[in-house]
Amino acid sequence: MSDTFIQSLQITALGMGLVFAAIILLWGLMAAMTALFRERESTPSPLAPLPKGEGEGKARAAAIAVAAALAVQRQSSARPLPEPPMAIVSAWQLGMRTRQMSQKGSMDKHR
Amino acid sequence: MSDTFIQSLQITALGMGLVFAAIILLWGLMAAMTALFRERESTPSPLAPLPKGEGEGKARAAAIAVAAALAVQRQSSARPLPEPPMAIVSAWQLGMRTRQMSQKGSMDKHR
Amino acid sequence: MSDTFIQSLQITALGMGLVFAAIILLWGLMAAMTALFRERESTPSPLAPLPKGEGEGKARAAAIAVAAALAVQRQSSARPLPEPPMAIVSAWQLGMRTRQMSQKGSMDKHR
Amino acid sequence: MDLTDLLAGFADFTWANALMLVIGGALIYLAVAKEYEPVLLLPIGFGCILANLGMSAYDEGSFLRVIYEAGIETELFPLLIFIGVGAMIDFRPLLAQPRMALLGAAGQFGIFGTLLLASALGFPLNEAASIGVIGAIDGPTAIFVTTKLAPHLLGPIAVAAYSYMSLIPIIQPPIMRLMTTRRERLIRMDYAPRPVSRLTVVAFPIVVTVIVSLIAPSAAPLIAALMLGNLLREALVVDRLSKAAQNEIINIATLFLGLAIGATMTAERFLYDPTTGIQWQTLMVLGLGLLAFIVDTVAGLLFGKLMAFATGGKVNPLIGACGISAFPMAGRLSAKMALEEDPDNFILMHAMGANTAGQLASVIAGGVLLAIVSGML
Amino acid sequence: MDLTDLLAGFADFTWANALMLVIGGALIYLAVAKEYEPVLLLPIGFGCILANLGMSAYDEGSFLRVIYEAGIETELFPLLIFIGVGAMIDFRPLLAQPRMALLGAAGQFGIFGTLLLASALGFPLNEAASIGVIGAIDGPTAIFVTTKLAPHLLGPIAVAAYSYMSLIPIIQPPIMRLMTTRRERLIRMDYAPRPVSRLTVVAFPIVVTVIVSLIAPSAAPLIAALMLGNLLREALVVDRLSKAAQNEIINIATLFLGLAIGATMTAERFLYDPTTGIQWQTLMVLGLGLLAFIVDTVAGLLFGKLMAFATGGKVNPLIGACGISAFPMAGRLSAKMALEEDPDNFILMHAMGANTAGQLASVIAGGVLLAIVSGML
Amino acid sequence: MDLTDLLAGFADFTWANALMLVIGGALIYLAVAKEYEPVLLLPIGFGCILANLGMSAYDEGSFLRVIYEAGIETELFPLLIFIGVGAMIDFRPLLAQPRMALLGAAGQFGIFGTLLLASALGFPLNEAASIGVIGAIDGPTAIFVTTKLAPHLLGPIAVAAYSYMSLIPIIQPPIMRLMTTRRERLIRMDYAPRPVSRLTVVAFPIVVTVIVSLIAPSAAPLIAALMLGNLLREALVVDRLSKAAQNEIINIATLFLGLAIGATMTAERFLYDPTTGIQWQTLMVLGLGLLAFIVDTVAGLLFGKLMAFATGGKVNPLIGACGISAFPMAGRLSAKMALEEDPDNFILMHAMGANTAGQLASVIAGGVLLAIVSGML
Ligand code: NA
Ligand code: NA
Ligand code: NA
Repeated sequence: MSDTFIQSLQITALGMGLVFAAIILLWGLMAAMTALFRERESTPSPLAPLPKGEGEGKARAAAIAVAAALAVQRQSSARPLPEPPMAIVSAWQLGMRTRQMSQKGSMDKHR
Repeated sequence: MSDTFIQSLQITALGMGLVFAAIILLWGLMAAMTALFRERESTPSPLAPLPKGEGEGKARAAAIAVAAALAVQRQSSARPLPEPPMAIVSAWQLGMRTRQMSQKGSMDKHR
Repeated sequence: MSDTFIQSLQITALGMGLVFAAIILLWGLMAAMTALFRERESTPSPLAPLPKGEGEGKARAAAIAVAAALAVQRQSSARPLPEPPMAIVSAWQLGMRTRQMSQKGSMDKHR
Repeated sequence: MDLTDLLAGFADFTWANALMLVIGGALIYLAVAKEYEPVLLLPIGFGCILANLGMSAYDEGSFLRVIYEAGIETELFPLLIFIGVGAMIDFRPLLAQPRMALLGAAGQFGIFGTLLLASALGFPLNEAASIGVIGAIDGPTAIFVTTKLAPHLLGPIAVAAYSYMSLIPIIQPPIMRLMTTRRERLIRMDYAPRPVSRLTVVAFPIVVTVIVSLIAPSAAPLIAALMLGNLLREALVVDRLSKAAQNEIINIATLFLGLAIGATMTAERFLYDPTTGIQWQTLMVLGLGLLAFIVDTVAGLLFGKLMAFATGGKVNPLIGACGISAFPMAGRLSAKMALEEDPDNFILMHAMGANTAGQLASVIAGGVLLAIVSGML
Repeated sequence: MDLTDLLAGFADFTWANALMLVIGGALIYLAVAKEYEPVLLLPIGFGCILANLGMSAYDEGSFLRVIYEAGIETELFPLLIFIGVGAMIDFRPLLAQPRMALLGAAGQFGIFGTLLLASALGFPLNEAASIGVIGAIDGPTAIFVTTKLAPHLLGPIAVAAYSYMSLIPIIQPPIMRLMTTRRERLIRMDYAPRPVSRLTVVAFPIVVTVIVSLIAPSAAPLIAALMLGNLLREALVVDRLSKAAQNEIINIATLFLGLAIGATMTAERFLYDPTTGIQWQTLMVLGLGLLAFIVDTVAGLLFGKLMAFATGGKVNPLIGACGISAFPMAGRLSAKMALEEDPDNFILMHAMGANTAGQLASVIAGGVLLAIVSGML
Repeated sequence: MDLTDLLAGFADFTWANALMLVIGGALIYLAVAKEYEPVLLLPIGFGCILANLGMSAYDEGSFLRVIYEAGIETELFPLLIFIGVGAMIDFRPLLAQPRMALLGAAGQFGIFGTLLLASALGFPLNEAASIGVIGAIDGPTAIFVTTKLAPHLLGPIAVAAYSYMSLIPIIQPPIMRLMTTRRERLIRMDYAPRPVSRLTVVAFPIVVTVIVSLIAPSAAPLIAALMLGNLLREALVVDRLSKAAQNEIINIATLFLGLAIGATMTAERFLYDPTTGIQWQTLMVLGLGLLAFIVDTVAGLLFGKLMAFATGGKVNPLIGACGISAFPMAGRLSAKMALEEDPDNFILMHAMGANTAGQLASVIAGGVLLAIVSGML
């Protein structure tokens, strides 16, 4: 077997090992984050836990989730419409900073 | 006469010759292409051949063509409105590829 | 006192002097421009002079001015909406040049 | 008077160049008529045509060379594209079901399987690795890694990566049917996601950037660009930057990336080198690339079956097929397959979770591969 | 303390610079008040002002020099503009009546006529050719060719090209009336276009790119950029790229192209060189440029009359005037003239055919000129 | 096999880097949760994180270094941002009440006051001047000047400039209450503006560019960019260029400016240099920057009181606080304060006049400072 092929074998072993290591680490981190950073204000998330039903009840539940998920994508592509570019521009210069001035009190709500 | 002027004369002769040569070649190619690549599906082209009428009949026909031509320009400037940037964005990521999946059957219609 | 600090003192004196000099020069220029370049066609400017009233009359007047000023910002952020990018694009290629052709007579109105 | 400039056009034009024009035209045909990743294959095809008309990335003073140096050699284009892609990805389905991440790792076997085969076929390590990275099934990653290891292969590798990507709906289904039993495809999955707070979605891209940059520094720029885009998206307060990333930036980068890559597809590098003869490697790259897609899918499905077995039939192996990345097409395809078997079986959210994990894992795998190989060369 | 930096501003400022500020202001006036190609003349005028305030394209470390090197010396700006212009042109009227192409060729005589006159007036070949290319009546082509042959003339040539372009509606009509009889202007033309399939409009830009690149390699980048834009437009499947070309790309390129060209208009190059005295050449360039427009129109009309004669009065000579390019203004003007003579005489489609042909022929002529002259220098 | 590349990530990572990640995260927190100039602080924060993961502006081959060289060293980014800002500013309130300009000059004392203090604290002149320019309370100006005088301080100075800018509503009110009597805050101002013709608003940016470029050539590029944007806005005939300046150009420049500046915030330069120890200067810069804001406000108010006295109580001193620039926040804040004292007292138009004057004066002061210091070094 050529040296290159042996090297490739080493690369494969080491590489897939590292990929799995990294992904498992990320898994742990994601689990930790979702556990630690609980939603404070209860915005109706499209991914809110669903009632444990049975059979077609579960199916309906899932159907809702799917609809919700697709809705997210639609919404994300719909978002820009209400506020045209220029509006955002001024928002940057005027709007946003003004909002700051007026909202310094209620700022914590961003947290 | 200066050398430069003589050179310019050569350039003019050669240049205009080449320009006409190239344009005539393109003329032939365009004629060939329009002849070879016939419209398969009959989309109502704004440039569809017009009925051979006489006198003001011809004028009316031409008037329609003009209107159609202007319409093309209007339409080309109107096109973006229906689909906002973001929509196209998702189209790239989601829409288009999904369309592919669902349309693999009817793909020939693109030809 | 360190040399740097002494230099800084010089810089401060010279610098603030130049800043005031430049600004006073600009003041004069602005006064001159507004005086020389009088509005020819009377477009209702949001900053048109207001009637000299008294007390709350003045307040109302000022209130109007503020409203007008804010209106300017709104309008400037609203402007893009009527004409979508592409429309302007053609405007560049077609519209604007065509306008030129048809408006050569009434061109002075641009002045 | 010397007219060499005038005749240059015909003088340098060979039959191989003519053939390359046909290939460029074919790529444009796939883009326009078949809608195979048109935003990339059309510029690549047109760039390929220009490359064989004296405007290649290797011709001194060619404007495509300027673009190539500005965006490919600096590696900016793939990164700019990733900023835009990151701004289009919603990681909530993955954050809600973190264990789906495992499937993303499994979907990268194709990279290394192809690397092994390529080196067995005699490709030097840098080329073998570049070919393997087609198995990342992620255009920018493949281009980024290839630019560093074997830039002369950019053309065939990019063409393979993007054309097969749009063939996913044709390549995957038969493999999925072959490798899973009807009972497996009928498995329904509990959908009980954890709630995902705004803090989580905002912190996620930052955490991922830090972790991955430390574990696989070579992947750092890619993951950083992807996560920057995602942060712009989830921050909500920089809408104008997020939109710029998803529109101006990605559009311009995509157009010029495609042109610049096409501009590397000169006849002598892609088809026939007067000194070394026919470039069989191009065909081999295309063949091995297809294999990479298949191995990815097979490995993903096997891992899915393993998870189904390990969980006592609580995981539908079909979602194993979306670990390959190819976001979001692979994810939707798996969900579609499940629906075909049972119109009441909705696994889209699980599929998208595995699919986004595949996107992350692809970048990590690409970076790991780049780091190891760079260390060995 | 040394304050030379402070006084530098006044120290280097000459009466000639002051005059250049007036000229820059005049260009801005033409742009704002007269709407002469404002998107170009305004940036050029402002760039001219900056050039004479120490920010010229020749001042070391000037930001306009950075832009000049990035976009003009690399020739990227005119090409980027052409990508956008190509995405705005509809070639169907030409494809439907291919013979209109001939008028496009005829409309280029002005280029060579001006070249002859300029060389007779003692301009060296590279300058004479650059002046002649004003007759292409196409900004990007003129700038592209001048950048390669006589970059020091960029200012006057660009100013001439763009200001006369917007004077077309004033320059052409008298010539058209003078050179055509009322009977000729009354000629009606059959409108029997061939149907144009989608395959044709998609293949057209590719075919043109290949042919022109082989015949006139020097024109290749220009025609390639123009046709790339047109392909993006007609492909229909890459709408986001087509829009980027018609908006972001062309807008940004136009703004910075204008600034960079204005930045070359320093007093000593445009007006008065302390060593060589007044720059009469600037005035001559402006004069010869105007001539180029006239010769183009005359030649086009003569060829129109020839076609009218050859076809036994089936061609209205007015459409000869749109072969000069200046798309789409010249085309609309001819149609307007015909309508004025006879409100029932619609020749717009023929005019637009000849006009788009003029656009192609202008690029080809520019490239041919560039090739021949480069071969001679 | 050599895996140094693989372990590089951890090898070079120090506790100081870790601390910088926290600082970067804090900046992102301020941007997202507190909306402190998010379009700038978010990219700066993310760039800071990348800088400490091996992607700094000083790491050879880092993509952020490419961006840094392309946009910061060339000074293009702050200028491009100014083109966009200029297109967003309406100078009519100032043109209608030119005397408001004086308040703009007064609002620049903070620059020099801080310079004095910094040099007293032992900072070398170039660093002291860069710190002082934070008092311009104008991001692009501060970045432009610092890039030329002390680029190694870009990070802390940009962070100070932008975070304090968004703290204006917290920093200024107490000072305003402290330094003005209730009676002064109750002063109503006649509102009798001169009419402003279109010719005036179009000529204004050109005139300002010429005057300022002659008086303070070092400020020329900044003022030219700002006024170019304003001209695009007021010309009305180049809407597409004006929109490009306010969208594509400023968005892309802002994103990459932020990233590039964050990329200079490496641990050894911002926090702890292994050879020289802790970088106390960073803290001092942040402290002096805050002081600059306060001195600006105090000086502005004092000058406002002077004008009130000089005019016999016809000027409300509150508008003195908007001379500091920080457009348009400071202007609105003053008007808000007056309204709080008396719901019938509208001074917004006067405030905006002083505020826009502050914007101009800030650029002029920055340029003057740069010129003098460059002359001394
Ligand atoms: Na993958
Ligand atoms: Na022409
Ligand atoms: Na200030």
